[in-house]
Amino acid sequence: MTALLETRGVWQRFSGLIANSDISISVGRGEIVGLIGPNGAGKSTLFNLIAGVLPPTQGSIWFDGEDVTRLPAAERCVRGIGRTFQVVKSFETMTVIDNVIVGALVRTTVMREARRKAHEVLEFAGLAARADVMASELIPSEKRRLEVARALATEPKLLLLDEVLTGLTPIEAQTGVELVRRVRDTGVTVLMVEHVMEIVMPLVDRAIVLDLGKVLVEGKPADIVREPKVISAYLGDRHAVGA
Amino acid sequence: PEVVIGVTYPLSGSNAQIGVDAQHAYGAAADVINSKYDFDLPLAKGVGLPGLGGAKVRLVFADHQGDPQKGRAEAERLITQEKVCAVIGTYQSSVAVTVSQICERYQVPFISADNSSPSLHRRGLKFYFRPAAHDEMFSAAMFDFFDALKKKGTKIETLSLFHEDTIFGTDSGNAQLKLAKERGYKIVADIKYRSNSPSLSAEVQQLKAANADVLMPSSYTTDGILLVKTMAELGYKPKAIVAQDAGFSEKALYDAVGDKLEGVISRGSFSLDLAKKRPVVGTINTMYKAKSGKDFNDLTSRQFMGLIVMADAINRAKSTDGEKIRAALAATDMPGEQTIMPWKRVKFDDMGQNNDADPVLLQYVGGKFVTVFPAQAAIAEALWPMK
Amino acid sequence: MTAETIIQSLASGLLMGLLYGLIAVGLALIFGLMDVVNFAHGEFLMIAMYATFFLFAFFAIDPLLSAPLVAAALFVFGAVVYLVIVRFAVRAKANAGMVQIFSTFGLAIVMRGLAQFFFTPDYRSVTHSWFGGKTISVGGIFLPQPQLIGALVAIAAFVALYFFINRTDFGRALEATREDAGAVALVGIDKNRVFALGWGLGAALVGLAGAIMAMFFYIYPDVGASFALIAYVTVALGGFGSVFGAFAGGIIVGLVEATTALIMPPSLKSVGIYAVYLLVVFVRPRGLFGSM
Amino acid sequence: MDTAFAQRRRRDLIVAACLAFVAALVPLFVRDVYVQNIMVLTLMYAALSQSWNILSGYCGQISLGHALYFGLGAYTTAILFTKFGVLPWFGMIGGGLISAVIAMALGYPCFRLRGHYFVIATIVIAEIALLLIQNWDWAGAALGIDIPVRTDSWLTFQFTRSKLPYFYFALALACIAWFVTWWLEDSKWGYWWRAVKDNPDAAESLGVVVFNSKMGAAAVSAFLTAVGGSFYAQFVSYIDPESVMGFQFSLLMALPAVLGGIGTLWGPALGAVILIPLTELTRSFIGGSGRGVDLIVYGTLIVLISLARPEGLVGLFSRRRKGAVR
Amino acid sequence: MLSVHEVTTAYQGLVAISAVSLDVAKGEIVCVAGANGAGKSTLLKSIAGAERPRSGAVTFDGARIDGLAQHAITARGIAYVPENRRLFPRLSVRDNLRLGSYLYRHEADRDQPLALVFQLFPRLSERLEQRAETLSGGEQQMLAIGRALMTRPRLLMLDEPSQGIMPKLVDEIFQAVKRIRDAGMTVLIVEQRMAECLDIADRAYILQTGRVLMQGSAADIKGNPDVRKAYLGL
Ligand SMILES: Nc1ncnc2c1ncn2[C@@H]1O[C@H](COP(=O)(O)OP(=O)(O)OP(=O)(O)O)[C@@H](O)[C@H]1O
Ligand SMILES: Nc1ncnc2c1ncn2[C@@H]1O[C@H](COP(=O)(O)OP(=O)(O)OP(=O)(O)O)[C@@H](O)[C@H]1O
Ligand SMILES: [Mg+2]
Ligand SMILES: [Mg+2]
Repeated sequence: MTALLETRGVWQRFSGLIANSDISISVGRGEIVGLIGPNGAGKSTLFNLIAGVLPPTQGSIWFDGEDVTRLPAAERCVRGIGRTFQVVKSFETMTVIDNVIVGALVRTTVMREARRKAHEVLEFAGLAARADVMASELIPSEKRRLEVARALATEPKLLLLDEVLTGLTPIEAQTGVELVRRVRDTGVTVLMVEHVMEIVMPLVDRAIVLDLGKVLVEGKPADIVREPKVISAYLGDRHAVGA
Repeated sequence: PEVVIGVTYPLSGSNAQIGVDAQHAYGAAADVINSKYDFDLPLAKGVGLPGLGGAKVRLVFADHQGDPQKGRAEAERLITQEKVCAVIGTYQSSVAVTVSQICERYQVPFISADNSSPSLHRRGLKFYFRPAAHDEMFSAAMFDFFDALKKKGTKIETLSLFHEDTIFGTDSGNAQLKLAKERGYKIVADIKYRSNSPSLSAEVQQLKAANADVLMPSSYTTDGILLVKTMAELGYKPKAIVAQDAGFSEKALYDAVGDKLEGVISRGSFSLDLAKKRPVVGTINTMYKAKSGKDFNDLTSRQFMGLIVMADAINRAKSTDGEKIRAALAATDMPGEQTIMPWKRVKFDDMGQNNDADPVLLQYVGGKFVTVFPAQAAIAEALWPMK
Repeated sequence: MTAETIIQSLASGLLMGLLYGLIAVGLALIFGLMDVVNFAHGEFLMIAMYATFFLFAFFAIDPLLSAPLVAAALFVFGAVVYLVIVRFAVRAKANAGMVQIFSTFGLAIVMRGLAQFFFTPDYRSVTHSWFGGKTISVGGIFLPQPQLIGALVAIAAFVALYFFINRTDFGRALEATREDAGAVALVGIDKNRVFALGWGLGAALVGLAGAIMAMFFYIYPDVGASFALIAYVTVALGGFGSVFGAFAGGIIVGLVEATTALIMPPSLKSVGIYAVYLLVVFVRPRGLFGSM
Repeated sequence: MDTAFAQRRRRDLIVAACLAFVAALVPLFVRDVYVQNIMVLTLMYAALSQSWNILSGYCGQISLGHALYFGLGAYTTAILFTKFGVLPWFGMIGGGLISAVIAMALGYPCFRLRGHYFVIATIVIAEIALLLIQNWDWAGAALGIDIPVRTDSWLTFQFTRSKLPYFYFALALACIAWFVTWWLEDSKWGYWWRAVKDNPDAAESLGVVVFNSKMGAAAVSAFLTAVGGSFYAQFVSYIDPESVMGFQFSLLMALPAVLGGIGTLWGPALGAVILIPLTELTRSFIGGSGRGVDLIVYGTLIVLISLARPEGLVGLFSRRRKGAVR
Repeated sequence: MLSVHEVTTAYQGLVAISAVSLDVAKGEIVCVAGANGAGKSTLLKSIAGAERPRSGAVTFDGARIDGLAQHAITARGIAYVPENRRLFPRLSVRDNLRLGSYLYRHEADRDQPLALVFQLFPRLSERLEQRAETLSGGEQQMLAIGRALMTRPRLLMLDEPSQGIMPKLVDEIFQAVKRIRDAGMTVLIVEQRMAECLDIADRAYILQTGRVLMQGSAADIKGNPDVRKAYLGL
């Protein structure tokens, strides 16, 4: 079976700056893959290319056996790519439930159905109690959860999570990890960016490390953290010892 | 008892000054009617309207802001709420269209005191009356004047038209275009400009390039001021200017640029010179000036007469019934001597137009207007070219 | 159409363009740099013209001399308008843009009403100023002196504003306040002070424009309306956030207006300006030099 | 499930029906045509503002050039009737369709623009249209079009003195505009529009085709606005470019929605009910002085309302929905 | 130096912190921890003047500062780095830093903190002309702290400075905090990474649903078995 997502030799340039250079990665169905790497390595940029915010300067993106490089973002969402934004983008003048309904409307135009789905997703994401609150009143960590809920409501095959578990206490992070696992268990493939090793290590099946826009290494998390290149570029000494 | 007459003008917005001046003019007319004066004007001698037992005329003013819809609503309010028995207005021709329509619907006579668009009286309205001239008559007077000058050997061959893109400007431009063609004058520039433009330099330049024998502007005060200033700035000194009134009869224009307008000729319905032949004109002008600080001009004199004509008809109708007043208006035959205008008389044709409202041409000389045409009203020869 | 006509047109267009620039420079600060809508810009111009007129009529101060006085008066006025009205409009959480538009639109109506109330709707003109009505002729091309002075003042105003914005702490604070009005308090900046000063300054520039305009334009309560839309288009054409853009925008507007009048009926000359604006933003959605 | 929400929508509908019913009875008691005239205008502005609200309030594309669509509706109807004898009802539909098509054609380049650039583009486009019509002799140019008065009939939609037919038509129009909004509010389009307004990037990532959403909103909004314009032409029976396409008019269409509550269901109606009578009454009863007092009063009120209630007057009515209390 | 006395703050009627008291002595690093929504950010906002407390008192150097405008509190010497950093996105790094010293007119007053910033975060000195919005997450955090230091504060308040920062830099930032204290400033820090934070802190507070649950020396807190279980996940 082919991979669910594949990037083939993808480049992204921003007037002089190369944010992604020749990135070829693949994500198999049902995997949880971690995308890690230093600040500014190009992780969010790669997410943007996969989700269709920008067309890559060069290279192609394949999803579910199909070349989606030229498809606009909305169309990719319909195909099954759901994403969150690192800098959260909630619909501030709408309630939490309405935010999620927007997502659910990709799959149905029956409002009753969309509303039901939205409730279900909020329940799943642990935001049910805040359903009727304006999105602008959420605290940052709740807003990130709303991002996830919204993306889940689109019933994605692939979910791109950009630092949604930051700013949580270790205990809360634990619940977050559980949430991601449950998402995967519903058959969704997950590609996630996270800087907190305590979350990445136990959660991901495989990790891809980007540095300076290139793939540095990829492999099992336990192996990655021992990699000297990763330690010097990303983890720093303390984690090297710790791991 | 009183007779209530509705008067609607722009009392706010860019033409508010017109409305304010009109209030004084109508006020003066109402005063002449309601108090006892020894003038040879209809209704001046007694108090109020004798036909209605000395009832006094009361005016109700309404602001239409130059908006046809508002004019319509105000006319309706005047008729239904203020119970006016007649309406007078409106300055802007577009507003006159809707106001006259409403009056027609309610069978209330309407006097179009100072609207000069020729299309207004041609709509087959029964309750529409215009004692004064319209633009075709005015323009015809100008061309009569040119013809007369030509006979005396003055060279007038080419004309430049300069008119704004409103009803007034368009109608005036069309009338002049038509007359020029009929009488064999060549139009070398026909410039339609946007009213209240921030700049007229491009327009003036084209006028300058055309350099016609006569420049014929149809502009309101604001554009008039800007036009004259811009002409001076761009070194354009036309041989003669014959203006379609409006801004060119406004004091503000001459206050601003009078020195550059020595010798300008404007058509008009009114001339203070008439005071020499008919002293009452001077007396009434003094009355008006006491209130407004200004001399009667082309607009305010027509407004004054509008109310006199209307009151006269109501008086003769002996009733405030619309249909009766209409009949009385239709039967009006007021000799020119009983007006403050150089008119032959006031007598309406079946479309409600007074065709005997002879226009005059006035020339601005030494800070004053002097009547130069037609011959029977003229007190001086026209200075041609204009200095 | 002779060469002279064309040159004269372009020369007049250029002068007019600089004048539009002068009228727009205050707006370039308030609307362009501070990103606050001021629908009463034309009315600011109107009161500046009245102020000039009255200084001339009662104290016989020539507009050129009264320009600094008018600018100072307008500075106070602008700051007060910010503190009394606009401060609350920018604070609105929902629909801040519309609240700004309509609160300043309301202000514009009030100002017109007040002008009518106190000054009457009469048309006024400054009749005998030093330069009013004078004109220079260079090889058959006429350049009116008031507009020439306006052009010089415009250039000076733009240069001054440019340096003020780019070279001073206040300029930086202004930009920062626009970027994130809530965050400037983190570095100890009082956003109301900065914006009040910005409004004062913007209004002062309008004051200069009004004093120059009064030399050759008529004055009445609605006079601002003739210039307001052109000023907005000028700022947007040049691009929000760029002082130079507004300057270039003014010149382009003036030249386009003059050329349109050469090839189309003059009553359509603003169509040329508007069409150029649309063309520019369709190709460059941030105007010619805009950063926002 | 979620009965509170369903209840609220049902309540809105019932309240609207009751208000419409009561409104329909009012002219039976208020015979004064001047007051009836104000009521007609109020309803017309409510409908117009409601239409404007769809594009600018819900979808967030602030248009200050809606006079264009209003004018198109008015002109289409008037030209078809006076030049071709086509009944105004067809002109109404035709004008609506033409406006919708033009709105989409203009939307094509304009919806790429953001913020003030967009707003100014809408102003400028309406202004261009105004100037073109002003100079278009066939369409009456500045002279406008005077719709000849014939006998009273629903067929030609002309009534000499009675305001009632106009009143009921305007009421129907306001109700339709309200109902369309109500209906769209809880539909895919309604959600898409609000999402596009709040954050187009996020909307796009959730499968919302931002461009099409804007186009849809523009088409509906332009159609309804043009029907309003068509009504106006019949009601006033005279149109000229300045009075149906002027910039002031675009502002007046937006004003009720802004004061009442932009992007809300009840805002435009509430704004119109307060603002229009106020405008008319200030002009009629203090405008006669010629001293601008009406402007001062009117302007001051606009400033005060927009500053005191930036979220609109509907804020006075809706109780804040509280989040879960900790 | 800073004393928060029974402060209660609410958002539209919703109480976020109630009767919270906290003291910070000169030269200390004090850490505030707690679960999501416990009210940590609200506490810092209430001190900084970004939210106005409903009741209670905040005194700084013996003077009441609650009720002062936020910029005035900054001018008194309290610098606050909020959770979302609030840089001026389209201004350059240089301008962001310069704005930090807006309150100072003399170049000398600006050079001294600038030297400290460059010494702590040498990377900023390499990126002076870059627009703040194009910096990577970590660099933005450095800039936010740097900008706060430019106000020459006596008290620096940091809200979750480690958020979104790669592991290697997290350590650097904590080390920087320590050096900032060593340079003579007092630090109040809100952190989720309690373990790392307690390593450098002198004292700590734990908030729970808007109230102070626990307070004490960093070592005590770290050793507390409840804390280890509930907050450190050990
Ligand atoms: N729109 C843009 N224009 C210019 N440069 C950009 C743009 N977007 C990103 N960059 C640059 O591209 C590089 C990669 O950015 P990206 O956001 O992908 O990093 P990241 O790996 O997600 O980092 P972090 O972990 O801090 O979020 C950075 O140097 C950033 O400044
Ligand atoms: N702008 C706001 N409007 C309404 N309620 C708010 C707002 N900001 C915070 N709250 C509420 O106040 C409470 C405390 O929020 P606060 O941001 O102080 O928590 P926190 O401890 O900083 O959480 P986190 O660790 O997620 O940053 C929360 O219940 C939150 O819902
Ligand atoms: Mg990132
Ligand atoms: Mg927080």
